[in-house]
Amino acid sequence: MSQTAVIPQTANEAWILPSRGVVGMACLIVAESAIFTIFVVAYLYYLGRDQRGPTPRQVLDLPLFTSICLLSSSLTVHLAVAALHRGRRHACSLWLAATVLLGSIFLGGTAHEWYTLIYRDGLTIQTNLFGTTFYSLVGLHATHVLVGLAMLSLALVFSLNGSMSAKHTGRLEVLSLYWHFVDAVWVVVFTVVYVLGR
Amino acid sequence: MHDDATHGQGNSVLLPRPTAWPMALALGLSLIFAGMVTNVAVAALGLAMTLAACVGWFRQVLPHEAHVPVAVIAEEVEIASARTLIQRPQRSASAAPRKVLPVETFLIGNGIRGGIAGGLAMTVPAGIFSVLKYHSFWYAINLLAAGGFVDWASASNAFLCQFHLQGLLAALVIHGLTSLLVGLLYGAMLPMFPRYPIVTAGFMAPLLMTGIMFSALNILSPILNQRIDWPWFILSQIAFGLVCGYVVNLHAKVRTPQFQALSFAERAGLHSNLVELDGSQADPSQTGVQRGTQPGTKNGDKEDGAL
Amino acid sequence: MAHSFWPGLAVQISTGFSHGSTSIFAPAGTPAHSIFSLSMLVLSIVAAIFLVVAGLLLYAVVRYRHRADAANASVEPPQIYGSTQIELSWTVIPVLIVVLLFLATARIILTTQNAPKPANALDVTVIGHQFWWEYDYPKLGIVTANELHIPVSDPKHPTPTYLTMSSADTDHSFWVPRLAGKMDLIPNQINTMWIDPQAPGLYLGQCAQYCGVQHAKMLIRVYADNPPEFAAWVAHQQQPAVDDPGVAEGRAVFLHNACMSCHTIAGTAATGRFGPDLTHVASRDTIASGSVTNNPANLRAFIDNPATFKPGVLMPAMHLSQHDLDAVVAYLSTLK
Amino acid sequence: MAVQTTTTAGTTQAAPRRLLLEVLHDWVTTVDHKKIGLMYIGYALFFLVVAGCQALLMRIQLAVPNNHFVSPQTFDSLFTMHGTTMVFFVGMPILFGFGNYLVPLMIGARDMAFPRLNAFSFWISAFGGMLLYFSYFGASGLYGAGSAPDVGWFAYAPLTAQIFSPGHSTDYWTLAILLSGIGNIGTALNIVATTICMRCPGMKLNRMPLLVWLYLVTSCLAFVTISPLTAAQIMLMLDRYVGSHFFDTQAGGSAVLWMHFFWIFGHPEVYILVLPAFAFANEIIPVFSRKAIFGYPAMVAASVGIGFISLSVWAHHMFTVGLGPGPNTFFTLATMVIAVPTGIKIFNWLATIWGGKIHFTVAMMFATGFLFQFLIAGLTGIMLSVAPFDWQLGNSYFVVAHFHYVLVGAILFMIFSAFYYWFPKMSGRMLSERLGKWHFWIFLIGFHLTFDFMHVPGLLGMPRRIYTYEADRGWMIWNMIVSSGAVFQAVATLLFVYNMVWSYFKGPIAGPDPWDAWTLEWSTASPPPAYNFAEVPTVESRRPLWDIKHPEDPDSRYE
Repeated sequence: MSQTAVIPQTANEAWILPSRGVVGMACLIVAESAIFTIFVVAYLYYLGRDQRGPTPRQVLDLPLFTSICLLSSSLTVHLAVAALHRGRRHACSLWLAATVLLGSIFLGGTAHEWYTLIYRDGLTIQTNLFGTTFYSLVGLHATHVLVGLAMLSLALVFSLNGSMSAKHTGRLEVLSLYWHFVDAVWVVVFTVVYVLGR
Repeated sequence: MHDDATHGQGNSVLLPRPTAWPMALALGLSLIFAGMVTNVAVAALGLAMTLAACVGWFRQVLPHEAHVPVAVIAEEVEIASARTLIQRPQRSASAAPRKVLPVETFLIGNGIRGGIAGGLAMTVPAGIFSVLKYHSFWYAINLLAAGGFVDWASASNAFLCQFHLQGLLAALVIHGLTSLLVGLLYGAMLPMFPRYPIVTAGFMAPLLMTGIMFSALNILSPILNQRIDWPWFILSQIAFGLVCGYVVNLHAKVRTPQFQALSFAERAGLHSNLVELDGSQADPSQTGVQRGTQPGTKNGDKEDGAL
Repeated sequence: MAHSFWPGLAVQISTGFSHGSTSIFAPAGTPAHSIFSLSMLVLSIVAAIFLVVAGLLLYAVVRYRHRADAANASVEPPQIYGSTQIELSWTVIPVLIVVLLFLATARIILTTQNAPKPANALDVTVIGHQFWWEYDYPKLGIVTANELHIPVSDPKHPTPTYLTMSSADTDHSFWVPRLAGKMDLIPNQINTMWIDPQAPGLYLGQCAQYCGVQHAKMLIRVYADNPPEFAAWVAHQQQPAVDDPGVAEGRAVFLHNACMSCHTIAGTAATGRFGPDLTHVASRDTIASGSVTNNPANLRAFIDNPATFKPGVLMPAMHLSQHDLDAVVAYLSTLK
Repeated sequence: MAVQTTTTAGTTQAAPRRLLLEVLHDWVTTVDHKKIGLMYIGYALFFLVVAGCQALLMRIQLAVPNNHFVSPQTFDSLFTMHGTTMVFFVGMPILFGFGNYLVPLMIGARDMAFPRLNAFSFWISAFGGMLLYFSYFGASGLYGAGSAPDVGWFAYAPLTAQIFSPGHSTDYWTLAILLSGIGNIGTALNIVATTICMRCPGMKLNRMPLLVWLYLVTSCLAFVTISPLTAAQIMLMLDRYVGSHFFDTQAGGSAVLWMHFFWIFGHPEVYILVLPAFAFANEIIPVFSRKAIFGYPAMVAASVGIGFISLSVWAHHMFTVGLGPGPNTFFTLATMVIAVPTGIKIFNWLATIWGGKIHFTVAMMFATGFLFQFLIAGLTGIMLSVAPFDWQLGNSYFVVAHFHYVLVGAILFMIFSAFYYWFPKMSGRMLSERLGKWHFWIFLIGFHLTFDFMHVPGLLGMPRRIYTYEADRGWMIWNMIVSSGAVFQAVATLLFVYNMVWSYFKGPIAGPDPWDAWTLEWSTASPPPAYNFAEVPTVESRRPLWDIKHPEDPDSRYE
């Protein structure tokens, strides 16, 4: 009855499990979604409860252009991954650069918006509940964009200096998943803050 | 992903290379946080550490994950048990899976069917009672529904005799849900008590139920408690029990003496005392217990005998 | 110790539950009564489940323990993987119990929290402070602290008291177990509850939500008075403060120190709101939110250094001279 | 990393003595899931003793009325630190420690999916705990308040606002929990990825040991519930540092919003802690009953069900905050529904024991204690789910007794059980059964003295978190009994620590499979080599070692 620790390999069936990168990123996205949910709930909860202004209706403008930029960057990052998968490294660099550019435009837009809010409208995080929830929710999203941009830029650098090849597709794909998530969150934030909230 | 690339050269296994960078990153972040309650200098130190650790960690994984080969020490691990199993006297091809216990089982669907039928049957005595005593079919329904509506607590008889849509709906939900659940329970539990199905299903269970209701009804629904007519209530319970039990039993195959000879734990599927049904009778789909000695033997510690 | 312990325990068990000053099993008001009857139902269900399951467990543990000397000691027992019907049974039975419990509970929740308010109900506004209670009777024009006087409610002609509750600082919770369940006092939020003591007497309780350092001594005293006594109390409380010329010095000390910026004494310049209203302080049985008997010695010690009774209290030590201290205590003692 | 020495059949091979520094370097740089798991466990045990001492101090203070043993401020920080430590720096780490150690071994993997993240998660949790305890020594904040947090472990707003809690004490609490939260999310993510992506060939989801299933559910719960806590802590930090108004009631903020956010985390957290205890029970009870677990699919379904339902019950902690009858009714129902899957679990364990041959090793004794106590804890839980009952009992000592019944009577008992069961695997040596029996009985007596009698003052109206009480309330005798039980528990815990230390050096050699068990971790040496399995195993049933031990009647035939 004695046997070794090794349980004999009898099955020859293919044993394929999901990629741990994708699963890990999916988990991270779920966790991050929960964080955003809480901030969105706080925003909605305090919506219209302020005793004093400024109110969203008075000061917020629709950031249509920057939103379009951010959302289209989802497409470009997808194209980058597809290009890398097919081994077309130059195309990949190009699409990555476009993604970084579009993301930066979005961030620039947010920075400009905040600047006007603070200096023109006098709305800071301390002003009222709207200020509190607005800056924290949009700021949380902007932080995520910033982190994503940093990683995308890094990928771009690697892509440019040629150390990225088709076998790294998996990793770039994981990164692109994160970027898609950031975009999807913006759709929610946009709806809540700029459409419903006004 | 399970890559076989973890096999290194020769008799070794590739494992991730130990590194202090994760610890350094954690320390860096913690110092940044600690800076918020102590001094900015601490946070600055933490930030520097964080950045350095990020770079260091990055180099561990890109462009290639760092590995280190670990030599496999040849060793023999014995996996054996001193314990034995009970030998089977004969092993037929129809040796059924031991996991399907008990020997025979009702289909869950029968329970649901029984619950529906019983629920319908129950409305008959309740309806008769309602019409006879209050000259309105709606009385019983509204009385049941009053359990769900707190503001009906002081309703008059006249009010209860009228038709109320919400009363009908609430009564349907309460009655339907309870009937279904009790039907399911009948479906699951009747086979455990195969001997006197009519007494068990038709009288014992309804009386038990009535007892529970009797003690709890004052808190559950005081209005119902004030107006309830217990003999009629028992009658409707028995109607439910008889019909539900009958429908459930229609599909039963538990009348075999072999099954009735089993202990309760075996009928419930909790435990097997190693009784084996006659191989010829034991249809694989029905047989669960097959390890044992003789057909139809009644429980007892047959394990010893089987050795 | 051993001699007094077990008899003591027995006394506690027999009397503690039913007659204890704060026992939830000695209800004296409608909400507490309905909770009590519901809890008896829950307790009996729970006890029945416990007896059955623990009994089976005990039986299994004893009956199926391994016996090293048994002939089949080294044989594995039969391996059973499960059984649909027994598992179904012990899924459905708990579901039925849950349905039963839920219906009973929902009814009590709704009858308690949705109870219609009778026209003759007394309104009291309760404001929680760190670490004392403010009671306002808006329709009677009375403001008092820490000792709540309400009329006894005759079940035939109920005169319940409706409490409208909020907090001036942190969260508190109003809990008088013999009258009703607790309700939190939360800043920026109005909560309501009602109580209707059916026998005259003193009902005790205390803050049940951690509210800061002195949470432990934020005691509640509810006096249920018979209607004539309650009317007399109301009439007395509606008077302005007694102005006894014999204690004018103490009055001056009070008004020339920081006392007046936190405390109100109706009819004087003192209109502070941070501390309890002292207009009729001498008519109360206790000071320091119910933690100390109201007598001149305690009052003196409290004013001298409140932290001796209530460490962490927000009232600062007044550092009055002995002479001023005596004067102010004499003054406060006249404020019947 | 040095090659781990392993025990070969019967002979020990002594490792050459290494320098202390070298050993330290080994542990600091390790990315091996087993070493990280052990560090988690060691770290948690240390904090268990610390927080246990805090509990003792509180019990001394409460033994008699109007006691002056500690000041109110000290008492407040004692219960805050005790609660925070026990939940975040004992419960979570010890359970994640066992998970780290066992999950890869049980699914036949060589390491976690992300070994470096694993190390990072451990260290950041560990530093979080250190930061929390640094509050005792450090920081002269606004008012020279180098003090420990004193706002209670759920830190209700607005007590945490700058004006009610000046200085940095609350900041320590927030920051420490943020740090440990990052670590916990990391580990949870890692366990999920490991379970999904690293299973050995043949280990289908329906063949995974129940322990792994439960860790999967726990981890999923962890990252959907610790994230809201993290979000709420970020808000609190913004309030305290930047001056925003999330929970600032003076500026229109809501105190109740914090309660919601906290309990959205706080209630599932209880399940995060208790599910691993169930996981241990699912492995230990069958092995010592010598039977397969009863109703594996039902057990999995019940666990997943508990996971989902637990996300919708949080407001039962808020029955008294004035939510109104509608929400109170809904959360009553949701809370009661949880009793159903929980009941299934208890009954299935009962059925597992039924008809078995129960070997009362110390591990099984603790598991049996767990069954009884968890039953009681569940029943008092049903009592508390009845909202009107909760209006009376909420925030009283009854609640304290109830959740200690869960946390100590169920979880800690199962953790002790797990120690007796897996210590041989981790160290290669058996724990002393004789000392273990002493440990069990003394702890059992202490536990029941403390927590059975703790229900009573709650019924008599004693609220929690009071540093002292009035003599005329009749609570003293009960508090006296409760406090005396604490001493027994302390003695038993010391005995346990002694047992571990003694057995580590002097205990009998365990061998790879001392319990005649059935899961994969027992198929490799004790302690396992760094690579876990020389050859990646393949499994064909839920009990791969049963199949090997009983080739004449393997499980794989039936599944």
